[in-house]
Amino acid sequence: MHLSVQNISFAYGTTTIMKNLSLEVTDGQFVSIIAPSGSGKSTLFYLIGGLLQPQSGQILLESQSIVGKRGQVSYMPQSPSLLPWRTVQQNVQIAYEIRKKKPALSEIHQLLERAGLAEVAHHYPHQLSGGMQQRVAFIRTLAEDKPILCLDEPFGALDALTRTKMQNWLQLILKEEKRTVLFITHSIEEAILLSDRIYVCHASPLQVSHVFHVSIPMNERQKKHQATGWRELTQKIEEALI
Amino acid sequence: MHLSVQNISFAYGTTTIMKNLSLEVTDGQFVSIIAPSGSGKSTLFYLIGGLLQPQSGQILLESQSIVGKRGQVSYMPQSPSLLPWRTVQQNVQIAYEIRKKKPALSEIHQLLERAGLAEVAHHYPHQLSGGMQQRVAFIRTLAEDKPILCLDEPFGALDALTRTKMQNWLQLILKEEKRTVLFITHSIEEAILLSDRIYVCHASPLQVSHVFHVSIPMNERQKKHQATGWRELTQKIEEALI
Amino acid sequence: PTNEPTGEQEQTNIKEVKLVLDWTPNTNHTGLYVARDKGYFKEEGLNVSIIQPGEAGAEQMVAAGQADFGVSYQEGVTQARTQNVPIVSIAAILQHNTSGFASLKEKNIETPKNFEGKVYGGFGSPVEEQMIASLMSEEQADVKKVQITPIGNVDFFTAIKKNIDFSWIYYGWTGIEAELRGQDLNMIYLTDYAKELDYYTPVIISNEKNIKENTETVAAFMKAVSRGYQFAIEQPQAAADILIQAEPDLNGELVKKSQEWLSPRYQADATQWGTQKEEIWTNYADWMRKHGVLEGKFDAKSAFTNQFLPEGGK
Amino acid sequence: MNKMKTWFPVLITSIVFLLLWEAIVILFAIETWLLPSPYDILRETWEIRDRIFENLRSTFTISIFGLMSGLVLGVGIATVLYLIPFLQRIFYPFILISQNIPLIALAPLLVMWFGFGVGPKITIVMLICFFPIVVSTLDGFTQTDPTLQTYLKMAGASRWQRFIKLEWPSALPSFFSGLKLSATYSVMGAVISEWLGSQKGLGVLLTLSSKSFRTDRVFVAITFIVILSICFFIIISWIERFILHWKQNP
Amino acid sequence: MNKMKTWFPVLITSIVFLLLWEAIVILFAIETWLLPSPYDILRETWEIRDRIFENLRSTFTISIFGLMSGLVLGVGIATVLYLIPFLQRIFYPFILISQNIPLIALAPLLVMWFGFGVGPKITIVMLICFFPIVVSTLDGFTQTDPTLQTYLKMAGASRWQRFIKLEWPSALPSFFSGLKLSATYSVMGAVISEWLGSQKGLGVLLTLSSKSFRTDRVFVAITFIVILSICFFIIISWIERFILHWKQNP
Ligand SMILES: Nc1ncnc2c1ncn2[C@@H]1O[C@H](COP(=O)(O)OP(=O)(O)OP(=O)(O)O)[C@@H](O)[C@H]1O
Ligand SMILES: Nc1ncnc2c1ncn2[C@@H]1O[C@H](COP(=O)(O)OP(=O)(O)OP(=O)(O)O)[C@@H](O)[C@H]1O
Ligand SMILES: [Mg+2]
Ligand SMILES: [Mg+2]
Repeated sequence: MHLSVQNISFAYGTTTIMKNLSLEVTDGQFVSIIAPSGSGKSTLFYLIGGLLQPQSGQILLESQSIVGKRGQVSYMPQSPSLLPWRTVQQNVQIAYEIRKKKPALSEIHQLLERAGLAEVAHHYPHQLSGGMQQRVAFIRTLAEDKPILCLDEPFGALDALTRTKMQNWLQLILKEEKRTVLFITHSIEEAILLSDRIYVCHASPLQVSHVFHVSIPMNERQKKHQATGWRELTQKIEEALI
Repeated sequence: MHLSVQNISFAYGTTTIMKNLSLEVTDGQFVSIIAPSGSGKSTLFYLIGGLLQPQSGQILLESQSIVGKRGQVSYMPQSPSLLPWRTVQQNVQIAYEIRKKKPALSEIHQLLERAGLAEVAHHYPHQLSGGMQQRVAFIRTLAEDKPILCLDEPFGALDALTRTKMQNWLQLILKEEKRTVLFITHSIEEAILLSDRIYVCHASPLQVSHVFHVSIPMNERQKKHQATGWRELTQKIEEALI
Repeated sequence: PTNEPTGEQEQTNIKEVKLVLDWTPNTNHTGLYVARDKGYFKEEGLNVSIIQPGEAGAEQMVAAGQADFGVSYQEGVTQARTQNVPIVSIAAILQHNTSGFASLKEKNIETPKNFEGKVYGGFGSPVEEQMIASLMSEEQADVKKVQITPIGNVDFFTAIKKNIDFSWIYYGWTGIEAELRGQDLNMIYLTDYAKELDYYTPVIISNEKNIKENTETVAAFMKAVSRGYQFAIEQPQAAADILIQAEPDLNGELVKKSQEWLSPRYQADATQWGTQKEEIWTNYADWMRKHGVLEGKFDAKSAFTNQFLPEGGK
Repeated sequence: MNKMKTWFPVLITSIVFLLLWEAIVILFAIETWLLPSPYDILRETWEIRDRIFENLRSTFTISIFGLMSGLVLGVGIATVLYLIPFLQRIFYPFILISQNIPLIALAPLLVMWFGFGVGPKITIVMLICFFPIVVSTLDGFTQTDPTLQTYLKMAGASRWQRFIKLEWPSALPSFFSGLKLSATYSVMGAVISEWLGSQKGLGVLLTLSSKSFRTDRVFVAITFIVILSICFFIIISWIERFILHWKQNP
Repeated sequence: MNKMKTWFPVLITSIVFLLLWEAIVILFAIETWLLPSPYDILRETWEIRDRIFENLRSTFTISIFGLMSGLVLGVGIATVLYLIPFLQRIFYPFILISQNIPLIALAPLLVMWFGFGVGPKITIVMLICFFPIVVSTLDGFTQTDPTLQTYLKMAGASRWQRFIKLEWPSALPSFFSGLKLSATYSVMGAVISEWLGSQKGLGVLLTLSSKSFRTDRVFVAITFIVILSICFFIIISWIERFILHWKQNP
């Protein structure tokens, strides 16, 4: 699954958000985007997801234009966006319903289990903590089962421990199923931990300023600061951001 | 402003969330809480804020019980909770309106300016990015102007840069006005950077497992990993969490 | 499947007929109920259902053929015919107009002259003012000195409690109710002051097509109805009981007393119950036209017929 | 226990209200034909108890069928107009018109089309009932959370899926508020529809009693109209609470 | 430009509808007294144009004042009942009762209290109009986002502040849907109230015309009833759009 964003421009009314932005995500790659708050990251996802249309430029998935086409990518929104009248389990189910697939309950339960949500499977969203809601949204996105995943700050409200758990889990899934991921995060650490490539952008308009290839081997990354090259990369990215 | 939480217990229905939890925040201190997702941190704030009442135990502010008393602390919720029909500026204004204080427009503008929101002062929340909404919620809390601040993951959705900016700004304000802060975060780095004391808790029920005093001098902390003692403390907290 | 001839087979000869009333059932309708419940219609081979019309009167339904017969009043038929609504009056239920202007005894309104300076509670029809003017002009009184306040659907008794001095009622119903309540009324009958106001109210109507094409049915219907009213004339108490039986929600006391008052007035001085005179139709239409409450052409001859009365109304 | 807590104040207030009424009628010597006292009404109810039942049944039938068909029509129209905004622009005025045609003009036409049976009566109740449902449900659709819309759109949900899984559940609270209005109006609608020529029904009882100056019976009829209408309201509130149970705080 | 796009289809459809009507009346030779054609109605409107104006003004006055007082009453009752749930439990049944008392029973009492002036008529319209507002607004209050409630409570907002600054704005969309219903009913309410005795008004025109078989005039009256009612509806929709402008997507 090759995703190619080519020279897109977009404006809300008269406020230009992006101008000739280009990005590439090659098959099986994990690509992170780090950019200032309010720079247009979520907007970029809306464009890729077909919710909005760029004023100019192309968005190609496997060389096919997906401009204005919805349902091509699995998307996790920044705010959990759970349906308040559905329990946790039913909220995950909706991902199957949209594909008109009979949901295998065991499958859903396995997902819930892995995210530590088995106990609250029959709770309503308003009975969950912020972090739990985010986890539900995350597994719902996994359940959408599209070849490319667009994750908008998936681990934003999670504590360090749960976060590490979820990150490991994500890596595990990616190893098994080899999905392509476009990942928005504001944590440099998280970006290095998970990515093959990191786009650092600046705002107004949103524009890629630096691209970093993460060459630290996967099995070394767990060590974080102790891993060779970690600290240097962190510093470089921090500098790129300023 | 001395806040003392003494042996409180609380349950949602039959699910016990906390049992005999005790905490202390002494005057002018900055205290952080790190705990797993869904462990009851937000619930603790609801108890302190008087929204919920503990089944047993006491919550004292300057030796006065504030159990069930609202409006004693400045509170920033985990989700931005902005009124959708008010512009950014009007949303900040509400903090003054609740205190029945004529809001000084210049004061609001100064706050907005500092949070980088001056340009969107007349936008509605749905026109803001997630991070911007969080910033609005943050300055609204500052505008509430109570002696004690309860912040529930204030910088959760902010990019590293904006986050650093906001952190610095928060420190600045605290230096100027000397407010007492109870701070929920899931970032160990952020906790060390800002706190005098860090409570690490475990869940079911929420219970303080470790207390760390951060003795790194303020002016050294900007260096983060380079600061003496930083790395050791980080490691200790990480271990405490597991 | 073959339909076995059953005992009900012969009932196919029975003709279904619908009759729409002008108002809620009252003693004006007694003859109709008698004819139905004593089986007079059955004997003529008719099965009559009596329908209450509510707010939308009977005339249009009869004209449109939704109902075969209806109860109306002369003014209604006159107005309808000028608008080409093809209805025809086939019998006068009461020979004389029993309506008039009623007031409480203590108001001392004994002749139309006393209307001056009083408040009239009307239902908003332009005919009313002309009516009052007609009566008053007999005594050289000025209608301009009467204050007309519309009271709409508010009943007489409520109205006279609230600054209304006199109102237009049918004595046979509202007047009798006043008697029952022991409320003394002064009654000024229209017929006592203006002959042309002695119009037929109520009347039984049918539509032109029915009259032309179903002559037998109409004749059979009227035969039964005549018998019904004859019975009501002869045995007021029994007739009243039939009405009460049929419509138990009516005020039984009122029905009985009203029936007693009304029974002798069905036929009154006429040779036979139900006959109508052309001059009455012409006179009232002329009066209406003179007072500007009738537009369009009106032919009295075609507005009514006596042909369906037993012996043709002779 | 909780039930009793809910009903007790209503009961007390009702009793106080009735006593007050009785007292006022007695004290001011208000005549029965103007305003009968609760005792008069009760006694008269007992008097005509047999007939009330069949009148009640007749009105009940008309109102329940009218309400049901109004419900179906209302939801149908709201759905179509919401999903096809073009039709909404075109037909909204006509729906408004439907609420402004007085019975007096409608009656002859309805009788023309449906005769004197139960058909035109149910039609009238339906015409009264569908309107609040359409207006409320249409407004309810606009209450949909745009964040959730965004998610479902991005997930590739079809228009119909979004409608069924998101917009319709979002509109439910408003829909129920419309339905409660309709239910309240359905009984009065049935009473009014009985003016279209009817033998039985509370409307007939009402008119006959009123025209023959039996105010006590008028109030008996009203009492049963009110009871019927409150029953409808309560049942719908129950259904609402059952369906929107996720809204209840734990 | 945008305006034209909105109005054009309505215009076209209306014209098509009127033409169809005209055609049906001509083709089936339907007589005027049964169903007048649009042309008949237009001609008659011109004929009685002078009288229509004063009738219209009278009905307009009643309906606008009735709607206004219904609005005030409705909002007031909804507020009180929402803020004091105890009162809601007690008085909700009585509000339902108010919607089930037929004019026939109410008229004498109203006349006793207010005489024959414009008072009882405005009261009737008010009684019709306040109800949808109460039901919708009360349901609207329950639409308040609990997250926002949590914030305001924690911030120490008083009950009244929460009501004014949060619950009331949250209920506004529902309130408007109730108000639109009320506005639609207000004109018919005014027409009906004119049965309580009136010299002028579309209701008077309607009854008189109907009684004298001037079906064309009946339809003239209906036309103006409909126009008045649609005007109310449009104006309220404008106000709604103006007040809820933050809901519009940019
Ligand atoms: N209204 C409620 N009813 C029942 N259970 C609830 C309710 N609100 C919260 N809970 C439960 O209480 C627990 C604590 O919730 P809380 O929101 O306090 O967690 P938290 O520590 O703030 O988590 P996070 O860091 O993810 O925000 C969770 O397990 C949640 O499922
Ligand atoms: N509907 C809208 N109308 C007008 N402006 C909008 C709208 N939505 C977003 N914006 C503006 O577009 C810019 C980009 O928003 P976006 O949500 O894409 O930012 P983001 O990069 O995702 O930020 P964050 O990391 O804080 O979520 C912001 O400045 C915001 O104010
Ligand atoms: Mg974003
Ligand atoms: Mg929380």
